[in-house]
Amino acid sequence: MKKITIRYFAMFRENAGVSEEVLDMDVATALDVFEQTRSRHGSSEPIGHCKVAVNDVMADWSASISDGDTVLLFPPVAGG
Amino acid sequence: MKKITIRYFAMFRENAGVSEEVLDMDVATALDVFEQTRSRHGSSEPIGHCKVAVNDVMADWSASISDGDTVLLFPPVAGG
Amino acid sequence: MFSIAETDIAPEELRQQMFDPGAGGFCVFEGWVRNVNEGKQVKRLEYEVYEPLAIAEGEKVMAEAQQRFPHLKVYCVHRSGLLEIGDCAVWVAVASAHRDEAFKACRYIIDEIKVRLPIWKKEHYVDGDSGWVNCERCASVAHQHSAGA
Amino acid sequence: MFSIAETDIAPEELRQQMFDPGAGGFCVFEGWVRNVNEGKQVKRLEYEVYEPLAIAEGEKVMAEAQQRFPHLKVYCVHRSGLLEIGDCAVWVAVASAHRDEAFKACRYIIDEIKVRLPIWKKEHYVDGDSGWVNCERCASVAHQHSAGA
Repeated sequence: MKKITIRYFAMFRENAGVSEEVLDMDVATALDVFEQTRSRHGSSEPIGHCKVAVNDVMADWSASISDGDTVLLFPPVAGG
Repeated sequence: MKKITIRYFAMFRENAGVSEEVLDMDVATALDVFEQTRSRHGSSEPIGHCKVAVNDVMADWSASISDGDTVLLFPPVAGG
Repeated sequence: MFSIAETDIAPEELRQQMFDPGAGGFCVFEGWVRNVNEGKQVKRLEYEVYEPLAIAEGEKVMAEAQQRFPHLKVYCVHRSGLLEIGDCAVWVAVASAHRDEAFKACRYIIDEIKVRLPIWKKEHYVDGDSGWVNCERCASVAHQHSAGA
Repeated sequence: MFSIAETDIAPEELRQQMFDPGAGGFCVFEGWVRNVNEGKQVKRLEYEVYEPLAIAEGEKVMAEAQQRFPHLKVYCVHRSGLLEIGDCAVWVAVASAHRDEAFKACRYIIDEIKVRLPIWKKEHYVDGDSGWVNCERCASVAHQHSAGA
């Protein structure tokens, strides 16, 4: 098990009801974190529309997750 | 013979030494006016880079010229 | 080069900082809050920005623009917080020797900023409803990107 | 819509007149006098404009832009007379619902204005020389136009 800090943004934060939580998780990749918290971020958005960052760096969904990492889950962006 | 008012602009005016002249000319088209005043507007610019207007309306070089018309001879433009 | 503003963007002040004696072309794009989106009457909107990554990714986009369409000066500022109709949400400006690079770099920056930065837009409608904007065009571009080589 | 200015162009005042509550994209192009052209050091420049036809042709260009890339508001002003380095020679602005039309209409207008309007540019160089600018790119575009169907 790894201790993971998860941060939710915008729609994900509103749906989760929290902006951040720390969980002990059995995860290998960023994708695992997304999948395992799907009920909390309560979104039906295709993953291709979402983004992820690990420790404040934009990452691929296949990025490895280590104990102590912070994973940022981004719903579809809409700048401009 | 037709009485034609010719107006020169920019480089053509400087080369001609006058901005306007009235001539009695044997011309059918705007092109004829351009060719017959070539020595006055003293330019080697290809005609494709120049423009012409007749009575304040942009025209083709093939435009018919009538007695009393005003022909404006425009050297290559460079707006902007 | 890239910044996030919590209060009104002041285009004229920004413009004056873009002057360069070698610049012949200056292109600006401004995104304004409009009163309607997808048929719904918009009252105001709210941008949520995750600043550390928005700034890092914004700077990256601008460096890419400089590489693709070399220019002399560039600046981009994006709003966060609450905006009213007509407010400027984003200001992108490029000064370059010639106009072609200015237009292309400006367009590149706004296109990328819309789809890559962690910025979210919540619309508040005249009917009292509200909703996060799911930019369809952005999603489709993002998809093309991720599907690309 | 299209005008000729004999004195300084004031972009901020003009910008404020472009506001439209339905506009989401606003694109501006400014042509600035730069200090060098084709390797020669420029001191200042001078625009000669034949106003009656420049205005008529300018309005025509803008009507064409509206037909090709429908937008909400458009404005263009071009300087005549003597300009110094950094002065704004031409200001084109387009406000539209979305950014694509704003960029494309703005680009269309400046491209056409440069090659179609009876406006001539005389450069005064640092070395005391001066010369009428024979815009090669413009001439080649004009040629393509006249050679086209």
